[in-house]
Amino acid sequence: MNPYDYFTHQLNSPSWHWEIIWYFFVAGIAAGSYITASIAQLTGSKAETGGSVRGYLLGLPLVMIGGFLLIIDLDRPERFLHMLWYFPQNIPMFKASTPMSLGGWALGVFGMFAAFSFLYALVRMEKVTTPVLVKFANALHEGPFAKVNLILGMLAAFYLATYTGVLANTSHLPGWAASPLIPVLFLVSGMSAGMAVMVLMTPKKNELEEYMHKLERADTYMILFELVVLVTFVASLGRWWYTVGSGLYGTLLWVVVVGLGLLVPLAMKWKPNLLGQRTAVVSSILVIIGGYFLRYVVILGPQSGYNGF
Amino acid sequence: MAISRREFLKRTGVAAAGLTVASIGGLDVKPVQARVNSIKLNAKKGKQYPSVCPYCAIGCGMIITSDEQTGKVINIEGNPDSPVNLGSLCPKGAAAFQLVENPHRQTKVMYRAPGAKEWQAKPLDWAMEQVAKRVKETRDKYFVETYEGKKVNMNPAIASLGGATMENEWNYIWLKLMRNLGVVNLENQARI
Amino acid sequence: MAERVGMLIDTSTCIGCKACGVACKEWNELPMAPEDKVEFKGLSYDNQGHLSDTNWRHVKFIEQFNEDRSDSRWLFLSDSCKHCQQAGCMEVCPTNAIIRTEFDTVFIDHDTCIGCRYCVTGCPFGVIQVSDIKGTAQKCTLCYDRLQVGEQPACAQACPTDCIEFGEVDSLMKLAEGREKLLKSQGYDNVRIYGKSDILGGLNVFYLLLDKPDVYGLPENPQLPQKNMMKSYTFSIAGMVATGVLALLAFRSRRMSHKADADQDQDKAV
Amino acid sequence: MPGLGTSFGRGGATQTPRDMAESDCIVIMGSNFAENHPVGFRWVLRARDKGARVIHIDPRFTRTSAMATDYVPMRSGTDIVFLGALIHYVLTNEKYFKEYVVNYTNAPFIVKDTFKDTEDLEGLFSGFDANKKSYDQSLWDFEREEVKLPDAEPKTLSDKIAYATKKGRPKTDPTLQHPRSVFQILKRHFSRYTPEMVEEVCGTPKDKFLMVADALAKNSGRERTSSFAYAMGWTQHTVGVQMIRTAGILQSLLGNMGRPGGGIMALRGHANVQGATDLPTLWDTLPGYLQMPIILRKHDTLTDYLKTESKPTGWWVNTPKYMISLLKAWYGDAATDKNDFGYDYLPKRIKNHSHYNMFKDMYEGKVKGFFCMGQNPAAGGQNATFHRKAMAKLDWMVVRDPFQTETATFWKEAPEVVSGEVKPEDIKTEIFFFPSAVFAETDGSFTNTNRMLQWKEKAADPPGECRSDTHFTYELGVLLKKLYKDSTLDRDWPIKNLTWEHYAPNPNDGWKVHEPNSHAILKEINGYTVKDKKNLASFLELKDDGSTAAGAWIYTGVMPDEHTNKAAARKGDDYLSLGWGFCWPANRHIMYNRASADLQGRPWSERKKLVWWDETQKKWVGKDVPDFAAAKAPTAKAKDEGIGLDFHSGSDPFIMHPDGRVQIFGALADGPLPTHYEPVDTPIKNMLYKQQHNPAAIYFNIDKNKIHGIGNDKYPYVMTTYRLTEHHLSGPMTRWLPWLAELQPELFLEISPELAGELKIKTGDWVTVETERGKAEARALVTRRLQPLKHGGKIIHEVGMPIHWGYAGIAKGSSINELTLMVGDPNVTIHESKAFTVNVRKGRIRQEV
Repeated sequence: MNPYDYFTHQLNSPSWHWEIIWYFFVAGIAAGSYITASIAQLTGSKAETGGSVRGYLLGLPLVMIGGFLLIIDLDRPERFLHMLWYFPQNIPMFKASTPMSLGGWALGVFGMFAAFSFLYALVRMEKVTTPVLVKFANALHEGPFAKVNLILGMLAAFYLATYTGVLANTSHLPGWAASPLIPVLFLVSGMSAGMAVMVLMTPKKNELEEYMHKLERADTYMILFELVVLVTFVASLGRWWYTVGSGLYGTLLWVVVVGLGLLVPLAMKWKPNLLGQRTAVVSSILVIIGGYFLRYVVILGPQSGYNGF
Repeated sequence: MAISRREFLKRTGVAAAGLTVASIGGLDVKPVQARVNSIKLNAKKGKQYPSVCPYCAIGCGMIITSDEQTGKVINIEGNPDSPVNLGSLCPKGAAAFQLVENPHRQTKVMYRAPGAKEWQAKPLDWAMEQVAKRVKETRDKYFVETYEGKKVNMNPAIASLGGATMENEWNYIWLKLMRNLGVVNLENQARI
Repeated sequence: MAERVGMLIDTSTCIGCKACGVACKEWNELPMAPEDKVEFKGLSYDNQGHLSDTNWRHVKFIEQFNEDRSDSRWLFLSDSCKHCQQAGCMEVCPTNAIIRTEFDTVFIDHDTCIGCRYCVTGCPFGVIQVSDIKGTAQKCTLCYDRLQVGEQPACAQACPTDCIEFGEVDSLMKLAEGREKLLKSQGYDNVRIYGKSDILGGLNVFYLLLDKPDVYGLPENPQLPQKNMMKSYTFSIAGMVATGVLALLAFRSRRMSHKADADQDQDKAV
Repeated sequence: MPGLGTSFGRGGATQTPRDMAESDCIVIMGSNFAENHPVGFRWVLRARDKGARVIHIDPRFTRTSAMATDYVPMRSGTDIVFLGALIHYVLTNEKYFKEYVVNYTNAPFIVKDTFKDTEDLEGLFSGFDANKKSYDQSLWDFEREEVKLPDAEPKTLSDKIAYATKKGRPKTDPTLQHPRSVFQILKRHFSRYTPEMVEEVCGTPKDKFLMVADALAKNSGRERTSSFAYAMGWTQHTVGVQMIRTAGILQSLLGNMGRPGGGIMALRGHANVQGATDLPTLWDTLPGYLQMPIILRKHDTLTDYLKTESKPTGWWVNTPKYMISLLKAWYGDAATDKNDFGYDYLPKRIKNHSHYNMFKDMYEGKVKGFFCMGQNPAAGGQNATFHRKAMAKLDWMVVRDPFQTETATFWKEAPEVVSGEVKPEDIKTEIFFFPSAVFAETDGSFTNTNRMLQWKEKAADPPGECRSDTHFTYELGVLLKKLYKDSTLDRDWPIKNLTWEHYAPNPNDGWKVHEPNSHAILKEINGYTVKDKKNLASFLELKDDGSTAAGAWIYTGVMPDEHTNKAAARKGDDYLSLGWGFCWPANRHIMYNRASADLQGRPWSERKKLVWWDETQKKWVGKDVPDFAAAKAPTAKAKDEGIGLDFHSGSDPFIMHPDGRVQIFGALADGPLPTHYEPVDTPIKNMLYKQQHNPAAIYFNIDKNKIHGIGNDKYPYVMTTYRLTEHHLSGPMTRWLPWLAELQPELFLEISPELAGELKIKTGDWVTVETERGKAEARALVTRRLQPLKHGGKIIHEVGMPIHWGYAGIAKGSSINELTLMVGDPNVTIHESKAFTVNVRKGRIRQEV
C-alpha cells in the first residue's frame, strides 16, 4: 500500500500553453501551404499555378506570426537571440542534440524561402512589377533554379512542420514521449489545413477550376491519411492513450478533430453539393478548426496532471 | 576525501571565474569560460561571530555572518568546529536567519490602554517609566510583611512567566530583581 | 579541471527533518512558496509535494505499513538535482545556458537562460521549474559559489545525521559500497545504490536506497530524452515521403489523363 | 528534575548525546529523539551503525521509530507498568549487576517497619493524609545506627549545622535477603508487574516486551552498557517524575549509571531550560538548587533554614556556604552576619505558587501585574481559554517577544473575541508590548541539555526599539532603585541594597545599542572573594563566613579568573571535548563517573573505561573530570562519626546523597517507589490497584477545567500531544518564519485507518476534537503509524496532535491547549498533556453551530 504515489506527480509540465498551440498551428499551415503550392508549381500548368501561387502568400506572414508567438512565450523574451547566438563566447548557437535549436534555425531558413515565394506570388498577381524583382522571382520559380529552390524550400517546410512533433517526442511527459507519430501527425494536419486555406483563397474562376479539383483531391488524400495517422497514433500511445483520448481532451479529439475536422469534410468531399455552393468553404473551415484542436489536444493533454501545468 | 568542513572558517571569498569544458552537444567548442554570475558568497562575506542555536537544548554551535558595512546579519549556519553538531543544524536552526531578518518582526513599542480595541505606538523610554511606576504602585499597595504570624516580605500581586529561551545572565538578574521585589509567582517553561 | 565532486545521500540515516531543504533556501535566499500553494497536503509529513523553482531540495515521506503493522517502515528521501553525467536538461537546452562546471556539476547560467522551459520536461526526474519572478530555470547548483571557495554545499553541512555526504564521487562510491555491505549485514535486505554508471552514465548526486527506486518515485531506468529523437526523426522523414508522394499523386494524376488535352491546347496554341 | 535528583543527587542529564554513541543498547522512551533533538540523534545513529540496538517505545511510529532497530507500541500514560515490568524481569531472572547494586545503591539498606508498601495498602504507601493529600515521609526512614559525632569542636557554621542535624548510618544487609531491605521491598513492590500485565495495561504484545527486556539485560553488566533517553513523553504526566524514577532504578540495577554509553539522557526542550532551572526563574528554588524559603517548613530565620535544608552528610553539608555566598552576592557589604546576610528580606512562599496556581490567583484577581517574557501561555498554557480569561483580569501586563504572539493579542484576536463571546472593551488589562532582540543580537550563555554552558557573541544590533531582555531588566532595576531611593521602609531594604550598578553597559563596546555587561553578570554568578573581588576557580573555595560571594555555586569555575570565560572555550575533540564550553559541576561531562570503576578503583572493563584510580599519582584520572574527591583513595574507609564527605567511603560514587549511593528507595511527594496510577482522563480503570489515580496529584476545579475521569464514554479515545521537528513549542519562534510555516502549514490530527474508517474520515478532511475544556479543529492525517491496542477484551484507539499552532502568525490554526487539562503532579505540578481522552468528530467547529 503506497498511498504516496510520488512517481506520476513527480515529473513537471513545461506549461506550454496557447502561444505554443498557435505557433504549432500557424507553422503547420505555413509549411503545408508552401509545400502544396510548390508541388503545384512543379507539376501544374501555367494556369494551375495561377491559383496555387496564392498559397505562397501564406508562408511569410505566418512564419513571422509564429516567430512572434515563440518570442512572447519565452519567460525572458528579450533574450530570444540567445537561440541563435552564444554571447558568452560570441559564436553561433547551433546544437544538433535539441530539436528546439534546429527548429529555430529551420524557422529562419524556411522564412527565407517563404519570402522568395511570397515575392513570386506578388509578381504573378502583378502586384510587384519592378523588373529586377520579377526576374529574380521568376528565375527561382520557373527558371533553371526552380527545382533546386523549391525542393530546398520544401525540405525546410517539411522540417518546420515535423520538428515540433520531434520536440514533443524528445521529452519525458509520457503522453508526448510514448509514440513517435506526433511529427507525422503534425505534418499531415499542417498539409490538410494548409490546403484548406488555399481552397478558401482561390477565387471562383473557371480557368482555376482544374487546379481547384486537384487541390480538393489532395486535401481529401491528406484528410484520409490524417485519419489513419491519428488513429494509429492514439493506439501507439499504449497505456498513455488516456492523456489525449479520454476526458475533456478525449471529447475534443473524437468529436471536434475527428468528427467535425475530418469525417464531415470527407463526407463533403464525397458529395460536393451537399450544401450547394458553400460546401467547399465549409469543409475547409472545418478542416482548419480540426487542425487547431488537434494541436490543442496533443499539446495540453499530456501536460495536464503534472506540476506547473 | 570530502572537502574538510573546517575550510569554512578560512573564507577566501575569491570569485574565480571557473574555466570549464562545456560539452555543447554536437559542436565541441574550445573550453568555455564559464561566466558565472556574481557569486553569492561575496555578498555573504562579512564578520563571523560564533553563536549558539536558540531552539532546542542540544546547543548546536552556529556561525553568524554579518555585513561589515550595514551591520545586518546576512547568513547563519552551523559551526563546523563545534563538537556538539559538527557544523550541522536541524530545520529550525537552519531557518534561524529568518528569526533575525523577518518583516513580521515587531520593532516598535506598543501600548494598549485598558479596554482599547487597537494598539498605539509609544516611545521606549515612556513605556519603561510607566512599567517601573506600575511595579512600584502594585508592590507598595499589595505588599505582605507577615502572614499567619510569620515574617514573609512577599508581594503576591506581581507574577512573571518565561525564561527558558533566554540567556543565563538574564535569568540570573531577573530572578535577583524579582525576588528582591518580593515576587513569589515566578515561573518558566520548565513546568510545561 | 577540479575533481568530480558530488554527494551521497544515504537514506538509511535520513530522519526526514528537512534541515537540508531549509539550509538550501537560507543560502540561496529562496522565498516561501506562493501563499496559495502553502497548505496541508496529507502526504504524510511532506507538505511541499515536489521540487519547484523556490524549493531545490524536497524531502519525500513514504509510509510502508501492512495491515497488522508487523512489517512497518517509514522511508525518507532528500531529493534534489542529480547532476547527471548525461544530463537531459543540458542536452535539450537550446541556448547552452546549462553548462558543465569545473566541478563536473550541472549549473544553470542565469544570464543566458531565456526561460523556454524545455529543460523542465527534459529532466527525467522532474527537478527543474522556471521561476515566474526571475524568468529563468531554477534548480540545485550544488552550491557552485561555495565550492569555488572550498566549502561544501549548505545542505551537506546542515544534515544533522551526515546522511548527505559531500566529496569526490569515486571515494563516495567506495563509502556507499561499504555502507551497503554493512546495512545488508544488519538486515536491510533490498538496499541498493541508485546512480551508478548504469543510470544516465552515473549520477554525481547518488543515493543509497532501502527499497526499489519507484517506491521513492525515482524512475527505474531513466534515459536521455534524445533516446526518442532519432526514432522520431525517422518517422517524420517517412511521413514526409508519404505526404510528398500523396500530394504529388493528387496533383500529377490529373495531368496524366489530360495529357492529351494539354497537348491539344499546345497544338492549338502553336 | 526531582526524578533524577532524588535517584542520583543532581537534577540533570547524566551523560552527553555524544556519549550515547558508545552505548550498546539505547532505549528511547517518552521521547521522539529524532524529531525533537535531530542533531543529537546523530550519535544514536552512530551507535546503531556500530551494531547497537536502538529500541523506540512510543504510542506512535515516529521519525525516531523509523531509525530504530525495534519499535514497540504502548498506550500513553502506562510507562511505569512497562518499566516496572522490566525491573521485575531483571530481579526475578537475576540479570542485575550484583556487585554494583550491593555497593553503589541503597538496595542493602533496611527500612523502618513503619513503612507499608502499595502491595499492602492497595495502591497507597503508609502515612497518607487524605484531606491534606500528602504523605508523612518520616514513616519511610531507614533503621539507623545511633548517631556518632566527631570529637573535635565544630569550627564553621556548616559544621555546627551538621553536628546539630546528624542522623545515624542506616543499617544494611549486604546479602540483600532481609525482608525489609530495599532490595526485597523493591522485589515485592513490582511483583505483579509481569509481562502479562504489560500486555493488559500497556497494550504491548508480550513478545515485544520480552525482546526489550532481553536486549537490555544482554547489553548491561561489566562489559556492556545501555542508556535511556527521555523527554516530555515521561515528564508530562501526573506520575511523570515517578516514571523517571523507575528508569533510574532500572539503570542502577543494571549498573549503567556513571559509565560511558550508560546513564539517562534527559532531552530538555528549550535552548536554556537547563540554565533557567539552574538559575531558576522558578517558584520553588534559588540559584544552585537551594530551596526558596517557605512558611510550611521551619525557615523562619537563616539558621532554621540552614538546619532544615542542609544535609549533615554528603555534599549538601556545604549548603550554608552556598546560601551565604548567594546573599553576599546580592547585597554586598549590606549583608553581614548581624542581619543574617539579609535572609529575612527574601520573600517566603506561602503555598504552591507554580504556573497553574499563579494563573488561578490571576483569575481570582489576586495578581495585578504580570510580566510575560519569551513565553506564550495564551496558546502554550494548558486549558488556554482559562489562561486568556485569567489574563483578562489583570490590571497591567508586560509582554516581550520578537513577534505579536497569541499572548500579546489575546484581547483582540483570540477565538472567543473573534466570535464575539468576549468584547475587547470588557478586557481592562493595560498591556505594554516591548519588541525584544533575538539570540543573534545579544551575547550571553546558554546551558544545554547536558549542563554545558556555551557563550554566544552578539552579531548585530537589534532593529528599531528592540532591546534585549537583559537590557530591559537592567533599566527596570535602575528605574526602581531611583523610585525607592529615599524610602525608609524596612521592606524596601533589599531594593536599595541590591548590587546592581556593576551591570552597567560599556558605552564603547563597538555597537550602537549597548547591552548590560554580561561578563560582570557571569562573574557574579561564578563567585569572587569579597575582599579583593578575585574570581573563584572552584566551589571548594566558597566559605560560609561571608568572605566569599557567588550567584550560583554550581557554576563556579566557569570564570576561574578575570580573563578566561570557559563558556567561550572552543577546543573540541572527538569524545567528551572537555575544552569546549563548561559543564557544571566543575566541567564533569558524565556525572557519577566514579561508578565506572569498581571498589578498587579499576574500570569495570577495559572496553568501558572512563575514570580510574592512579596508584602512582594517588589521584583519580581518566577521560572525564572525576566526579569524586580528587585524592580520596577507593579503599578509604567511611568515618561513622564524620560529616559531609568524610561520612562516605572511597567507593560511594553518588557524593550528593547523604549516604553516597543511588537512592533506589528515595522519598518523593507521591512515594518512595514508583507506582502505576492511571492518567486523570483514562479510558480504563487501574488494573493494579484499587487506588486509581495519583493520590497526591493537584487538581484545579476552576472555570471549565473539568476532568473526564475513568471510562467517560463521551470521550472514548486516548489523545497524546507532541512536537514536530519543523516547529518549536507553541510556535512563536517558527510559525512566523516563512521557511518553517511552509513545511508544516496546518494543524493535523493523526488517526489510525481503523478509527478513521469507523468515523468515515479520509486524509485531508476537517475534524473537530472535543474535551470538557474546549474544542480544536484540524486536518485529518490517516496513517498506520498509529494503531488501536488491545487491553484484555477492550480495543482502545489512540489519536495524536502536535502542539504548535495558535491563532496568530503565518501558519495559523487551533491551539490544542484548548483541549488540555490543568492538573499537576505532586512534585513539580507538571500537567498531563501526554495522555488524556477526547472525542473526535468529522467537520469543523463552526459547522456545528
